[in-house]
Amino acid sequence: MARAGLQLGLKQALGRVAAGAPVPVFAVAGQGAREHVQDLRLDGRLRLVDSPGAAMVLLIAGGLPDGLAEPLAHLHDSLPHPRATLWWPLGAGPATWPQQFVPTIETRDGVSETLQAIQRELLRGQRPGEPPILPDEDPVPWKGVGPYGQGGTGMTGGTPYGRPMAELGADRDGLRLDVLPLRIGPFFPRFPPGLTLDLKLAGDVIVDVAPVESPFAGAPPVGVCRAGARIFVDALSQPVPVAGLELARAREHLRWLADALVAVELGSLGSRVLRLAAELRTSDGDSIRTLGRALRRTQAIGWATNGVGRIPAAAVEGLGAGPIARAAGLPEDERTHDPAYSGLGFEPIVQRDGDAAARWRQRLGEAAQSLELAARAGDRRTVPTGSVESPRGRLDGEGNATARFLHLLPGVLQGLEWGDAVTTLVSLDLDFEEAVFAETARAGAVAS
Amino acid sequence: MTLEAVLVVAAALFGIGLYGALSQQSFVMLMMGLELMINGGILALAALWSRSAGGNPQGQMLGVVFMTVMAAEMSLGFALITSVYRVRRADITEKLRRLKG
Amino acid sequence: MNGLITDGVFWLFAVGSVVTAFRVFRTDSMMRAAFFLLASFAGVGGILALLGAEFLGMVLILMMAGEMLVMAIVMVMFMMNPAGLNPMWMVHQHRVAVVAGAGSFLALASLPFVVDLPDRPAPRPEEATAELGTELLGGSMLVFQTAGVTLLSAMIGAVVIAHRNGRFGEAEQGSLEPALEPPGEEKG
Amino acid sequence: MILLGPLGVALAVFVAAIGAALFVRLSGDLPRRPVPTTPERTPFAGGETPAVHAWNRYHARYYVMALVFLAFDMEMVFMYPWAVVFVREGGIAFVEMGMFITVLLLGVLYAWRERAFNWA
Amino acid sequence: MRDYASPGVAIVAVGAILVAGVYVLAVLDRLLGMIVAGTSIRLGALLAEPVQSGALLVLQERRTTERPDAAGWALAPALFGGLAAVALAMVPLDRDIVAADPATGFVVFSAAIAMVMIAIYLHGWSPNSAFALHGAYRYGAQALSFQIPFLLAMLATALPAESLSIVDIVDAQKSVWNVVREPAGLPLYLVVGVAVSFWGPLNLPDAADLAGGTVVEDSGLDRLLWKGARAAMLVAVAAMGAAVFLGGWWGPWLPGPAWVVLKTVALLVVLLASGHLLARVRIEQFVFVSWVLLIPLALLNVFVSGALLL
Repeated sequence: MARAGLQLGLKQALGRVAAGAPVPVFAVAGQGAREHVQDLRLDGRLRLVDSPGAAMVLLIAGGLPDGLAEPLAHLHDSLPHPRATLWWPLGAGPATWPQQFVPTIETRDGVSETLQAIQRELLRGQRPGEPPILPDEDPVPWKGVGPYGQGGTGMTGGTPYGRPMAELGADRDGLRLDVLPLRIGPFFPRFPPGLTLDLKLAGDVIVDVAPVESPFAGAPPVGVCRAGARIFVDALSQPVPVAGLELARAREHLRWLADALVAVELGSLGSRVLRLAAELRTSDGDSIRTLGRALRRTQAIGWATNGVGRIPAAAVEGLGAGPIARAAGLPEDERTHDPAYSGLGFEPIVQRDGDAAARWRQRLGEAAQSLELAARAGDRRTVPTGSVESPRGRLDGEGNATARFLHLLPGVLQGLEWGDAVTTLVSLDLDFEEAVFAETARAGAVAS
Repeated sequence: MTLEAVLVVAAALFGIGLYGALSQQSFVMLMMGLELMINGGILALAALWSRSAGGNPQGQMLGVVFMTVMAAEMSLGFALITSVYRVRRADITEKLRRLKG
Repeated sequence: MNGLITDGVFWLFAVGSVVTAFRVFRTDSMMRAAFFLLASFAGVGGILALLGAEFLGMVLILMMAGEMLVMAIVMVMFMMNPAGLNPMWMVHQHRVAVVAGAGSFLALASLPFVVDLPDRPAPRPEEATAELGTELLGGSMLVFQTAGVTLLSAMIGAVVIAHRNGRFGEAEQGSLEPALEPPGEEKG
Repeated sequence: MILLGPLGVALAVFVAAIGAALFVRLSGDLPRRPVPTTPERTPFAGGETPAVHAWNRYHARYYVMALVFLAFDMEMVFMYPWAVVFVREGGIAFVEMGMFITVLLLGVLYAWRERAFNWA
Repeated sequence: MRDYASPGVAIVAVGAILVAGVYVLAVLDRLLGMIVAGTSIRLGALLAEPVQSGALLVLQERRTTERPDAAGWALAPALFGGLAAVALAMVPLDRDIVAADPATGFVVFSAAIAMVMIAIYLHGWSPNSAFALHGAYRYGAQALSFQIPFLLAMLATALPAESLSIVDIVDAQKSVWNVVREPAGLPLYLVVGVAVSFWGPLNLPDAADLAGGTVVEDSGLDRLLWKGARAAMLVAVAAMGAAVFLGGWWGPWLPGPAWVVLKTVALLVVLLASGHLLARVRIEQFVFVSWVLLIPLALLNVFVSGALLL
């Protein structure tokens, strides 16, 4: 009795202390939520974590298509007890996953406070932790099968403990060892939202890779277009101010940089970049140039990216792959066709190497260039031609650069060590959301 | 902790090592047996050095040599295992014999 | 009292070392087998330190940590079912091996009781490391240099035997063997 | 503990630290909890479930380096006692160890030339 | 016979220093992160945060995976913590304040560092999870590469002391600190020190690109113990660096232990700052640089400092 009482007292005392801790949140960014989720990093009351095991609350932001309901349920069940879920709709329609787990809230400031309140209640026992969503079923029935009831047969056969073992496969090294099939995504924190890859790994080297069709693609939007991409989608059908467009471009590049910095273990610097992006003015060109020097000193543009994921110009020629193509030396840019830009003396910046470092340099250079253009643009407006140069490349009613680039991904990633593959993938700045809204915009234009 | 006790422990390690080296089919497990035999050897050596040889530094030297031999043996042994696996895809001794014969 | 504690620690190490040594051949998981062997070495290292060969004991643990890590890595590479998800039992001539193991144990264990070993304890174990150093540079200089050459040949031998010179190019170029025909421009 | 000396104290600290950590971990499991369901025990792969066990014959791409390490690491065993008597022995110690290390470095040089330190 | 404390005192003292060290490290790391991020610093929140987050982890339940190696999973953080404790126990606070000073203290410390790779490999292997497994193998490559430069960088400090005892090594620095005697020693030691406790640029096993690597499946106490042990190891590395390179207790005005603490914190700041100011290194590159650059450099350091002694 006394021991139980002591335990309870200890638990309560710890709960009171822990209630003030930054809430460990695993955030899932759906449509319309990328910037909002990113900005949560600047909030000291929260801590965005990389794996569900580290989290206490699962935050679902924006709209998620039906196809993601099952992975989401798996993710939910992977959180340790006591856990909770919060849905932050950001203008999206009704959710398709079990409603009882998901209280919703609307405003930006409300999120952190609600998350804190949830954590407090969980820790004080005022709110029950959520039970699992999925039924307790083995992927394959295995119990009682095999000589020891472990589900396997022989030494390597069967499905011991519910899963088979990896099988042998050919390798460049001539050693026929196991090839591990692995499907990663769609909520892997280093991947862009919506990307899932079917990988085959021999050791830590990628032998084969195939992108799984994104649940975003081909489906109607389930949320609102995210703020950073909206102006580029709008520019497809209507004239927009060049200054606003260029400022948005610089901001998008910086937001990409903030994510890329997390991937090379420079999260604190990433927060600084994020703040710069949020408060970006046309006069901030010097800040970006300073940032570029800082990145060289930290070796983010250096040993972390040099020579990684080289994409030759020939491979991406004519794809409209934007910064990827320009980093490889191709001066492809939709803006050169826009009369609004010709008066501004616009010349695309290009790099030579085509590796991840070149893409980092390219985006920094373009961000600075965009600010200059925005400063000079006055009240010029773009001329809608049915295609726009978005921060990721050519955007038109057919799709965006990501959609066109995706089939090249296997060739780029094959043979890379996993860390290099992630560095490469991050440096590509894929975006599945942009295309969805571009298609909608075209459909809207046709309808009207 | 008498000298005899230590030597009995060393003998036990050697015996287990010998058992492993003779009984295991897999190359790597076989090498573990060899390692254990050397382990027993080092122990016996140190016991004799400490209790019976008056702390002759050559005893320690011999211990170091044992370790060196072990390292060289492992290095070359693993290299051979890799090579055999690469060329013949054999990871157990029987396979090698069958391929040879 | 002190003798008792020393004896207790010794037997702890001794039993631990022998039991883990035996477990090496009685576990399904290769990773466990390698680390059982490491535990056995660590036990022996402890006994060595108790015997006054402090340096030898500690250095044994230091070296074996690295070697057993490599052992684990190689074992996981080349053993089927490395984690022992299914039961593993890969032995041959088992009876012979048991007899040989037990026989060698009995023979060796009876030796110290049969042979009359001189009783000459090491006088100054705390000087052991320095004595080893002097021996290394003096009396056993040739052994020392021979060890160097042995290690060199082991290194070169290992590289020659184990390495495959990039027949299919460097690590950063594609991981599959090249196709018979030259690759197309862009294949999905 | 007199005979065991400082190493005995180190051992005591080691055992105590391991014991404390294991105790803390076990006491955290003290309140009985429901057994986690299979989906709750899925290894993390970004929301998807793995098709096979992660344990596999892992192709450690640095195995040649590991073999070179096995042999080269041994040099430390010789260097420790050497360092103790270095000042006492003087020049002879310098020359002998210099020879020994030069010989070993040849091995590293060879391994470098054979690209043993790159991913296989 | 060498100096040592009674086991009870040693356990309590090392435990207390360990916990305090981990707390100071957590605060320092957060502070440096805030400075780099440019966030406004609130002292109260800064000091409370490690305790609060720790309590949170205590209250979270442990996760497990489908078919883990449960014993290995339990043992790995404990082993790591135990090794950090042993490593820390070797560091003297003053000539006669030391938990244990074996004649081979230097080798004991090295053996503890070498065993760390076993703990991390075990931790990554045990959950039967792909990301954790990759983390384990990365640390394998990392450890096999930094091991030799680490030992060599430290070894040079034993030459002037003519002993492998840490107290003797510090004692021999009365007139000149080893950082002056062998200029390449400390930078080398710091580089590999970061690698040992896989911090910042060399955080390869628990890296962000593996969503946490070996720690990906851990939650609750598992995570707390692992992070704690890793921080403790960094503290031990910094403390040992302060002892063997920066003259330990030697210094004017202040008492010896104060100097040890000051020097340790200074080294900690350098080690932690690297985590916020340097990008992650690629593993293949690290292996290559270790063997081709760091090992020859460390050997050169040993021989040059040896030649200067003669």
